[in-house]
Amino acid sequence: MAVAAPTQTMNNVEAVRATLYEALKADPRTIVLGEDVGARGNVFLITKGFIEEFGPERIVDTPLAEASIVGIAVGMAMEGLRPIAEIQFADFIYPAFNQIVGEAAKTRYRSNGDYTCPLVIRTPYGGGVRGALSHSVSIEALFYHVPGLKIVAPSFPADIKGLLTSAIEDPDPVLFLEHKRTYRLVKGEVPTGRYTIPIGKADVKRAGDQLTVVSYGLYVHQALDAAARLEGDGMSIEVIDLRSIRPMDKGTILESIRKTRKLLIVHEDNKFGGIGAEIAAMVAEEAFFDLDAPIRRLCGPDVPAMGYAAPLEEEFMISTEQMAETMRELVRF
Amino acid sequence: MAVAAPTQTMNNVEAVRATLYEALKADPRTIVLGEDVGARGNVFLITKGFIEEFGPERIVDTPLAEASIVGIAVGMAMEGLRPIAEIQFADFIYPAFNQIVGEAAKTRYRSNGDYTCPLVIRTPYGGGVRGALSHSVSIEALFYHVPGLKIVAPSFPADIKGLLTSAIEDPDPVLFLEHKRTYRLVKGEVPTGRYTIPIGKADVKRAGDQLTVVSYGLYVHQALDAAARLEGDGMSIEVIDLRSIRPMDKGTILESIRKTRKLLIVHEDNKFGGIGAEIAAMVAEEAFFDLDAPIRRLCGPDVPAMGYAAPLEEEFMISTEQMAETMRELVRF
Amino acid sequence: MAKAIESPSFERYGLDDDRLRWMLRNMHLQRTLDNRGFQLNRQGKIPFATGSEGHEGIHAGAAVAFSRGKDVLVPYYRDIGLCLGIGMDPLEALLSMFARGADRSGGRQFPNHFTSKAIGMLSISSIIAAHCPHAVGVAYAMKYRKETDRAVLCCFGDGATSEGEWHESVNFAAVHRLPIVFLCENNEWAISTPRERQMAIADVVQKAAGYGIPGVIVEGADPLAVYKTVKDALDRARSGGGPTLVEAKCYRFLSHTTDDDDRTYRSREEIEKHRHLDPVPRFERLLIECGIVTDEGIAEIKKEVLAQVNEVTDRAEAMPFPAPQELYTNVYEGTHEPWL
Amino acid sequence: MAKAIESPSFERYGLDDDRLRWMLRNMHLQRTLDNRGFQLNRQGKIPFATGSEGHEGIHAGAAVAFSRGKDVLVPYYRDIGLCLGIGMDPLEALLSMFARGADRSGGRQFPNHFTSKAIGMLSISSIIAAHCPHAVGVAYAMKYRKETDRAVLCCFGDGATSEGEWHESVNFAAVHRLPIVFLCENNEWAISTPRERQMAIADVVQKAAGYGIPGVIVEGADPLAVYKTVKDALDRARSGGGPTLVEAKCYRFLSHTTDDDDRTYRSREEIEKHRHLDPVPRFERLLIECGIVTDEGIAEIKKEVLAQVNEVTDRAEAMPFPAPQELYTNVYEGTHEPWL
Ligand SMILES: Cc1ncc(C[n+]2csc(CCOP(=O)(O)OP(=O)(O)O)c2C)c(N)n1
Ligand SMILES: Cc1ncc(C[n+]2csc(CCOP(=O)(O)OP(=O)(O)O)c2C)c(N)n1
Ligand SMILES: [Mg+2]
Ligand SMILES: [Mg+2]
Repeated sequence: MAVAAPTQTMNNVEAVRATLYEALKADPRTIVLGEDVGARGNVFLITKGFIEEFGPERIVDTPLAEASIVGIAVGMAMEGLRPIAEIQFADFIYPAFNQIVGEAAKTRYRSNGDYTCPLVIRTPYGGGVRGALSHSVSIEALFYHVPGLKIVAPSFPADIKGLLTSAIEDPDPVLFLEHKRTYRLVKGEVPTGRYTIPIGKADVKRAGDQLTVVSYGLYVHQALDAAARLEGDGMSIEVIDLRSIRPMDKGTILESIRKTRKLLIVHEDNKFGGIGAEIAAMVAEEAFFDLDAPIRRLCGPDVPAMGYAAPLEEEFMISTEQMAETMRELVRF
Repeated sequence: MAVAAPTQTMNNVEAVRATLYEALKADPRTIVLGEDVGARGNVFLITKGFIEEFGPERIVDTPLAEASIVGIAVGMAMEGLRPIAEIQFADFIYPAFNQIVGEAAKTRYRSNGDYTCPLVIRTPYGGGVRGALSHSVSIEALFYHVPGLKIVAPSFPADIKGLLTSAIEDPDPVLFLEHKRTYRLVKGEVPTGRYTIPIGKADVKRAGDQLTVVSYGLYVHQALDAAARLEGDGMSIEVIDLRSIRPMDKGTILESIRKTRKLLIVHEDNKFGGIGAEIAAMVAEEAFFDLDAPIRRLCGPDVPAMGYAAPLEEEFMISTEQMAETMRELVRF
Repeated sequence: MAKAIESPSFERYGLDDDRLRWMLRNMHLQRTLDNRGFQLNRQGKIPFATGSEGHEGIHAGAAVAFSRGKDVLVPYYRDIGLCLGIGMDPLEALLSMFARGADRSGGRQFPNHFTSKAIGMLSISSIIAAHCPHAVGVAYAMKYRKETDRAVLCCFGDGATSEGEWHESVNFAAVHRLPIVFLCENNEWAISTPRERQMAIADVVQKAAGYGIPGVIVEGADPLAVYKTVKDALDRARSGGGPTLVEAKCYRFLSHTTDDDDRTYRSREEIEKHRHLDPVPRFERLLIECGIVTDEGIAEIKKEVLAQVNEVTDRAEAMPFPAPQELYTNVYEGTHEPWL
Repeated sequence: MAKAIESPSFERYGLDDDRLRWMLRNMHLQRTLDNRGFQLNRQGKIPFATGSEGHEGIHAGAAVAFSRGKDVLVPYYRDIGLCLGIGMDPLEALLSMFARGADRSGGRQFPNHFTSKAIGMLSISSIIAAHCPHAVGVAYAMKYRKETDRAVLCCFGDGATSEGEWHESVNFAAVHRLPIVFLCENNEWAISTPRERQMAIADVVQKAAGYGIPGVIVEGADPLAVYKTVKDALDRARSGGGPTLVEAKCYRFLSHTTDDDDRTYRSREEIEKHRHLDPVPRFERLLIECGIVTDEGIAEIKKEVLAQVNEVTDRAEAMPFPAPQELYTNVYEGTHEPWL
């Protein structure tokens, strides 16, 4: 990552917005399409003003039909454009599943490289915003099993910019996940000018030697808070922000585990069959004798979704206290 | 499992067929719907003759539209029927993803039990039949993360009958996976008369004490062959047929591991994020100190699908020799 | 556009005065509840609300056409008036807004995603058009069981007709001539997307031709016309005539939801231009002109409705949230652990 | 139904004699290749084949309307004649049947799932209608780049029009007036499902009304009429007139594929009743009557086509399968391991 000063302070919405803006400026092949991305400027105002500047041919308000949003973007990509499709909320991506899994992810493969599909699908996911059953889901585990797709889920403004730039320039389809709770909550320094962060590289956001915590999305921020609290108790915890979910960064995880000899995986998505399952399985296969404790997963409960009522949402979400408590247990194990 | 003599020899197609037939006979609320299930009797002839006996109102040839096949079945189920929807090949289930994951699996939850969705979705999956990119896929890992769904994948005729009966009587949606390569390949004794096998119970198909092999589908049969071969070399291998993928049977797996102290998971589906990931993760969390070797997964390669050409398909599929070889390595570990 | 009403000889399609007053009351109840939602949201008491101002005529008319205890409603998320009109207690609307434990979804669903098997009202998700195939499945069950006194009323917006699942649903219902009425509440907008970017046709009913079913346009601001049109379509459905696509023209006067700000995409003038389509004053005028209510009568209705809404607001607010443990119930019948 | 042809003053729409003979040859080539596929399957040399007998007129006509090097074809899996007609080498058809490594998909795809970026022919999956949005995306790119000499030809069957993705595709193309022609090859069947269980309309073109685009029916057994209709639609598309839905009526004379047995769901009589729709003898008769070919000329074409098909069969058969390691290539650009 070639990060040069100077930087600018931004929140996550601004980071997405600035990156899209620069991509649109830089390359006329870039097209943004989705529901309400035009005059409305996206429901989170990420593309606000874009239609005025780039015109309705490049900032395309689509009909209400997700399968075609992705499917048409696939066709654009096959024909040489660089579409950035938006699914308004990740919960609405299910109707586009066929186009993502059956088509975008298989275009290069089935044509043996004759056609490619350089496509980005952006979508806000995750809870903590009172989004109830259909505006809160995590979707990464429904897609990370799919060869041909890439998935990134950065949650710091600088990572968002670097990874979204990489995603847009990637020659293959990338699912770009934005945790909506972090949109305005998380602020940080973002280098000005164009730079990329390679897809597939995790980032050690905090170094430590007693426990490795692997997370992504909103929970990275809470995990960092929890680790900071435990520092006071003399505990040294390493926090890895996965950032990329497919491909995932084996090296960074294994290197950390060989140092800390303990692993905790934390994610908001349901536990059963979630991302943590693959991480734990990989570690159980490749670093079995490096571990001094069972691999723990602290994840969302295995229920269909968080409810609208505050107590239901709170019960679903993992608190920083819970994270700290589990970390403490593991350090002491 | 209350299995009473006498029995009848059947292959897997016949077991599905016989079970559907009995369900249709027993309960007028039962409806079979899907593409070409009527006069054609399904592309594998599973429902051959049903339309003549039960009429086109109960054996419904639908238009070519998978989302609605499942979605309409959801509505039927909410209104008190017992629909058994068919997706002609598992590869065509992607367009129905929204109705399965977003709707069927959440009906009971979102209405807090006011409405339920007793629905079976049957579909043939898997390779080894020269089905190429779009008639060979495994789909279980795209669904097993979803709370509210149940998934079964039996591969012996007697298990098919017992589990399909359970699925049809289940008050919740069940995805019923039939490995198409086993359809005519696998024969076995099936008890006559109605019986059920509980969803969520694995079955030890072969007892052994040096290695636990967990598998399902076509590969259970190969794993059994491999284990039989290794018996000659004095190796004692336990083979567990998962049969149910959600819920999965922790007790049977852990009990076996505590005896054998080694685990090999074998499945046809891609490795990354497959069913084996969750099994390995569960074991790494709950039976860490019972293991004497790293948990191994022997799975399909992480490519979008097997190709049409025989060498591509063969390269994708795991041979019985490969299984035996991996078992041998683990026993000797 | 609406027919001019000049004398008491208006077409009431056999509805008696009480029924007409009931309809007006339903429209006021809906509007008052909507206002209450926006108000509670502004007060920070609830995180979210949806308004249906402009849709009241459709809801009141369709509700009267609906046969209680027989028909099944598969509502859209904007159908609060219709849900109330077929028998839902106004308290339910507030329980849903406040996400209380006594809400029928246990405080799980977003506001306006009602359910009640008891009154024949299906539970829907927020996924646009995903409820349409369910409606078709219900209609299939009715036809299969030869329940010829029943039909399904399936509602959705103009935007929803772009979804593939909508298309598949209507097609299947048409092929099987199912007892179902597809009621499109065309309010010209789907959040910020106007009709002309949603479809290349002037009227949603033009889509009916592709399915081989009749399509009828009705002025949504006229609850009586809506009643007649939906009733005819339901009757036709019940008597084996198959589905009908009814397009009720209306206008969405408020922002999409409390999370939306429609000033970003449409002018105040455009909204005012449509003000004559507001069904509430129109229906009031009609009933006054026909001597069915008086100004005082209307004031009385409003007062009474407000009192009722106040009362249910207070009652709902006083009720407890669901317990956190409720998160884990009703995943399946019985246990829900994926590892048994 | 087809117009009667009585004199040489038939409508040839400016196509010269060579072109007409080329069209006939294309139709024979297609049929001979189809037969070869079924034959190889019976011989146990290939596991699977698809036939398009009955579709040849559509393919020959549409192929001539297609502008090579400009237009893009998004074919259906039954479009072997059309793919050949726009420039695909017949060897490719055999490489695909034999799943040889030199096949453009590297032996990955099922037969008849051709691809060639070089000649403007998109790679499709076997998932019915999933290619339709891709076609729309390509048309969008053309319009966006103001390439007014280009258009997209998107083909599919009658069954495909039931899929939600088909609906969404046509709707989007209509809203944006994209340069695309939707060509439905209506052969009355979708595997065993006849038209009347697929849709409640007599003609697929009735669906055009719902999208606000023109719909035209053409007799698929008449390659000249198909040429004219598809050419007009493509010209209209290129000149900014937006999409057209063309319905070419035809009949599927063979089983769906070699895996199917149509005797389970339709009678031999029903097939024979449609025999007059066989485009090959019809077009032969026409060209003979018009003095464009002779019986001997046709025999010559057949002989020549057979020789060519024999030659490519032998060549393809002699070529090697892909190496097993080819399974792992072209998953992504560069490495494909999910764990880096
Ligand atoms: C599948 C899906 N896509 C997008 C959304 C977001 N969304 C909610 S309402 C809406 C507009 C619906 O428009 P219309 O059907 O016309 O109904 P109206 O809101 O105008 O009553 C959109 C895009 C959603 N809920 N589901
Ligand atoms: C999504 C999907 N569903 C089902 C199938 C199985 N299938 C293959 S071809 C076919 C019938 C297609 O009918 P039509 O579109 O009329 O084309 P035709 O075969 O008649 O040329 C079906 C059902 C499929 N390939 N994809
Ligand atoms: Mg609307
Ligand atoms: Mg057809």
